[in-house]
Amino acid sequence: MGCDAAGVARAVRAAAELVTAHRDELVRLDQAIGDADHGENLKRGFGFVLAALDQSTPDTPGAVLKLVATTLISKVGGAAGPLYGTAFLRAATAVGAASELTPDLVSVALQAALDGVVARGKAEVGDKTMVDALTPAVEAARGSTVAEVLTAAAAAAEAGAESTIPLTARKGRASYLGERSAGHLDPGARSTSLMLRAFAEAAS
Amino acid sequence: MGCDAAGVARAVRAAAELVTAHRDELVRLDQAIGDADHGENLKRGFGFVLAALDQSTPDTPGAVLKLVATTLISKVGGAAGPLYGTAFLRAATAVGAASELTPDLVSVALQAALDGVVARGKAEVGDKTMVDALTPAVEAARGSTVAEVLTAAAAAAEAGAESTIPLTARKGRASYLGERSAGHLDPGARSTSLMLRAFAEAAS
Amino acid sequence: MKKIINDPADVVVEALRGLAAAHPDLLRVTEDPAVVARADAPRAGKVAIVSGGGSGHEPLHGGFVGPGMLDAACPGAVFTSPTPDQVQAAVSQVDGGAGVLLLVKNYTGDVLNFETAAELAAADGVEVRSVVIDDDVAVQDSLYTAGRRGVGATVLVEKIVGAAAEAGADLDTCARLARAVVAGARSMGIALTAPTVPHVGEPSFTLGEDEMEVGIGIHGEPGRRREPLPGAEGVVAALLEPILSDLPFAAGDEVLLFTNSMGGTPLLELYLAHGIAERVLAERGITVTRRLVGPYITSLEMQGMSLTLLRLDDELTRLWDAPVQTAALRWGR
Amino acid sequence: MKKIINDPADVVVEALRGLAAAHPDLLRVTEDPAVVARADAPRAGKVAIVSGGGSGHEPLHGGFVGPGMLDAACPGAVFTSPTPDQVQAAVSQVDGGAGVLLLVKNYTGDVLNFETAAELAAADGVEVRSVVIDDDVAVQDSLYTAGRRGVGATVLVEKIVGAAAEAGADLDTCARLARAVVAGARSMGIALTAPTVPHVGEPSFTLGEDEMEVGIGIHGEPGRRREPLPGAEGVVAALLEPILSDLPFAAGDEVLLFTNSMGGTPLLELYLAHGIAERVLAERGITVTRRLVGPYITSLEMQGMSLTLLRLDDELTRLWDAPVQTAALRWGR
Ligand SMILES: Nc1ncnc2c1ncn2[C@@H]1O[C@H](COP(=O)(O)OP(=O)(O)O)[C@@H](O)[C@H]1O
Ligand SMILES: Nc1ncnc2c1ncn2[C@@H]1O[C@H](COP(=O)(O)OP(=O)(O)O)[C@@H](O)[C@H]1O
Ligand SMILES: [Mg+2]
Ligand SMILES: [Mg+2]
Ligand SMILES: [Mg+2]
Ligand SMILES: [Mg+2]
Repeated sequence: MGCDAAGVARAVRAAAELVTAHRDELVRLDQAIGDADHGENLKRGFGFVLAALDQSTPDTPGAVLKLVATTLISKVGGAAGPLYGTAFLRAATAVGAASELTPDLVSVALQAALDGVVARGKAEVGDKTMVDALTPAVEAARGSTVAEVLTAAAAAAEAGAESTIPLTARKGRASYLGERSAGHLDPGARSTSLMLRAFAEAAS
Repeated sequence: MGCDAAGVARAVRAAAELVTAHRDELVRLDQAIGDADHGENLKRGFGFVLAALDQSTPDTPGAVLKLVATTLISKVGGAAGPLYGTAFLRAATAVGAASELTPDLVSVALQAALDGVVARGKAEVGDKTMVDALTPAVEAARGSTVAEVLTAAAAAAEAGAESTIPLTARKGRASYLGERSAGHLDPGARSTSLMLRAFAEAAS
Repeated sequence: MKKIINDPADVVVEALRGLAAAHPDLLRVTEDPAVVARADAPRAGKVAIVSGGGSGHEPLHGGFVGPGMLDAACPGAVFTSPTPDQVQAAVSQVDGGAGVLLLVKNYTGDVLNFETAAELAAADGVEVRSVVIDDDVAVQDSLYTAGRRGVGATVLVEKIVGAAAEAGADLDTCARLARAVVAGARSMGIALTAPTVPHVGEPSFTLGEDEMEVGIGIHGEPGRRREPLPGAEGVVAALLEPILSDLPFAAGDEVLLFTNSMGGTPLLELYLAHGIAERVLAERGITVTRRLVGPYITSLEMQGMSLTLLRLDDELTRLWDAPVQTAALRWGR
Repeated sequence: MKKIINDPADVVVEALRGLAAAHPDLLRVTEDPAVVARADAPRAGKVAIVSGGGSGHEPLHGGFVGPGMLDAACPGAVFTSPTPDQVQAAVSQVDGGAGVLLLVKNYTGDVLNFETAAELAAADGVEVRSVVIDDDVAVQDSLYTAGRRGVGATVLVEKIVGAAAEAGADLDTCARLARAVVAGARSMGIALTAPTVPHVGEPSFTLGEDEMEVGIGIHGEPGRRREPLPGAEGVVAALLEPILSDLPFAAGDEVLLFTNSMGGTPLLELYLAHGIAERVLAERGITVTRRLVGPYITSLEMQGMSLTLLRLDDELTRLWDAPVQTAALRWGR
């Protein structure tokens, strides 16, 4: 894919579609250890993202990411809205006015996204949250093309998401369950890995 | 049995026990076409009747019947409370101060009971109520001993109760169901036939 | 059966103890016979309003005892009308010398027990009148039934007549007003699930996952027919049409719209249905000038709802607006 | 799923239309973003009290908008906290120049979204304070959780702070009172059944016929543990013990006892449990001087209940007693 604004918009659309296709799975995951809305929240939010992208076509990758951020913040609510919103907002700021994303810029954007999530949610690795998917993704996000960077990140995110299964949650709604949260995949970690997979495939 | 006050009290106790033993059946019958309380209502009411008989021993059959009547009226509620209460009250009045029931007095008492139920509830034969059991019982209540009279009445009541199954209710709560009430035995007709059976067995 | 109860036989008396504990400012409870009476009863010179019925319909009737509404309520066993003794005790507790009006829902048991109670009270020298409430259009009022059931209109009658009595209306006026509300009110209900009576332990009936019971009462009795559950628009139409065509209500009417939960239907759904009903009535040219939305006459945990429409005039509107201070309805003062 | 709804995606907005239609005297609704505001907002010179949260807990929060309680409520999607835009819109609708207090239940989503909203409102030049409510003793307040949930105390905070603001208290005083109520209140809940979220279509969890879920929240999340369902005495003990030992409450305390239905538990059972709780507290030497009994903070149709205890002093008692005019709570005036 091209890594200009249109390419990034295509990647965001792909992520929106993949997350929406997994809506029921994400609802079920959240039902087990939360309040059964994660899939619905993201479906609603990315629905508005798609509508926003249909309306206006931002002219830099950063502007696309910012549009995603503000849409998620203003339409999702819950924990995922502000957390993903902040992630996209920090990523947008990190890539600045660049007209084209480079492998380095993608790595930097992912790091900024993670920093944003941690700044807002104060979760650490092992707390059974999206941070468990995003942290290894950032560490793995190296490569000579954007596709390579994102493919490595997506693979690491997937493993990171799986790693949440045995964990006892210490942040978010699942933490109320105490040890009963162990044995379940964290919905936010799962949606993070889905988004990165969609980005990687769009870039390849 | 003797047909003095003690004998009538024993017959009432037998009726109380039989109706209480059939409490669940009467609840289920009422659940199908009413509000699922007939068995519970009678169990509660006859529980108080037994307690009242334990406390004081009225000295005529009429006084026993009157005690049953006032207890049912003041403790049962619903449709069955006033209807059975009136039945026993009219029966009590009909047997007057007699110290011993004769076959004729039993027939007269049954007729008075039926008249009382009809006076209060305005039901006719075929309306799918206790009147469908009591009316044939009164007609059949002939014989040379009290046991014979009551055995004939009980058999007729049983057939009368069964006859309510195909009927569409026109009185009481079951009438709200319209044609959906057909195909079910009327709970009040069933409890009437149970009481008469208990009386007949106590007299034999 | 999943319920927060101890012995099913003690449910009513234990709930009455909680009611008394919760509202010491408003009401007093006697347990045997069971009566919920205004804390300040009897009120000398005021007509006393007494109602009652089986338990399981809370807040009806005990939740409506207090200034501006009932003077006393007689709670029977669950879904079983109270006994004459209860009603007689209630009458004697609240009679203030100006007479007592008995508000009776039209069920065989209620009618018979209140009838006997009225005789007993009259024998005690109390002037008593009874008005029977029968607003449920699901039941055809004909030779072939026990007549229409008393349902949602009961709440409206108790509020309006209670306001009149509080303002000093005499017994004849109170009885006339009760009859006027009954004449101008119609109701209809549906159920999505059945209630579970504590002494039975299982649901009174079972419905398929996609079915609703149409024309239900408030005692877990099945309705007139079973239909596929439509969306909220369809539910409201199924309730409103028979109500509107029965009285009939007509364009230009001013009405009170009472959207009632049968207990288990949450407010989110109830308000949603209420909004639809308001829209449909507006489309028909009927003006909703007063409304009541909530679980006020219920059937234990049954999911479902009913609509009641009452045609208003100035007198009824003024009495509806008058202050009321009860556990379940409060405004004004 | 059996519900009186149309498209699950429209449930909240359609319910808001019904709420607006039902209470035109009390409140105004805007749909996008969704805000329920006092009909007479903004009130110049009055501190505005704003709360909000996911829908499905009705009457919380929209049913508490009106004189003496909230100036505005922001209803999110079902069980989903509102967005910053909603809160910002609410703030701008009701800001009367004396500052705005945001009452936030302690959930990650609520805290983050209200935090952003507070920043946005501050950037608009509005003076904003936030108080986070976390009264649920089922959640251990430690490094290992997101902290205690905000549950029953929310209703009490909204009432008491709303009364203070109505009486002219300044922003600091309102914030101090909110913190005082949070500090003195503790809650605990159990569930007999799970709620069904409209967009999910099936119950959030399943319990055996003899089981209760202990330590539940209001979003259908499972509780801390599952236990055999005891009688009402056992249920009340399971709720009261952890509350009493946590603050701790002690003999001689004067308290408000709030007995709350999670939605599907009928008043008959709720009053029964309330009566037991009053008796147990009396046995412990704790004096219940105020009480609230009913479904006020719910979880859709979930059957279950919660108890909230608030230690009272003269100031809190006076504010509790002050007039309130909302859809769900009304007294005084
Ligand atoms: N403090 C936090 N830091 C990072 N991620 C979090 C935090 N709290 C929750 N999450 C993530 O949010 C997800 C839940 O999102 P969602 O269900 O949309 O919100 P809510 O919990 O408000 O219903 C969790 O699975 C978890 O991955
Ligand atoms: N009008 C009536 N005349 C005679 N019997 C009646 C009448 N109405 C009801 N019944 C009898 O009462 C029985 C129901 O009694 P019960 O369940 O105790 O009272 P309720 O209907 O008030 O719940 C019916 O099965 C029927 O036999
Ligand atoms: Mg969630
Ligand atoms: Mg019955
Ligand atoms: Mg009954
Ligand atoms: Mg949520």
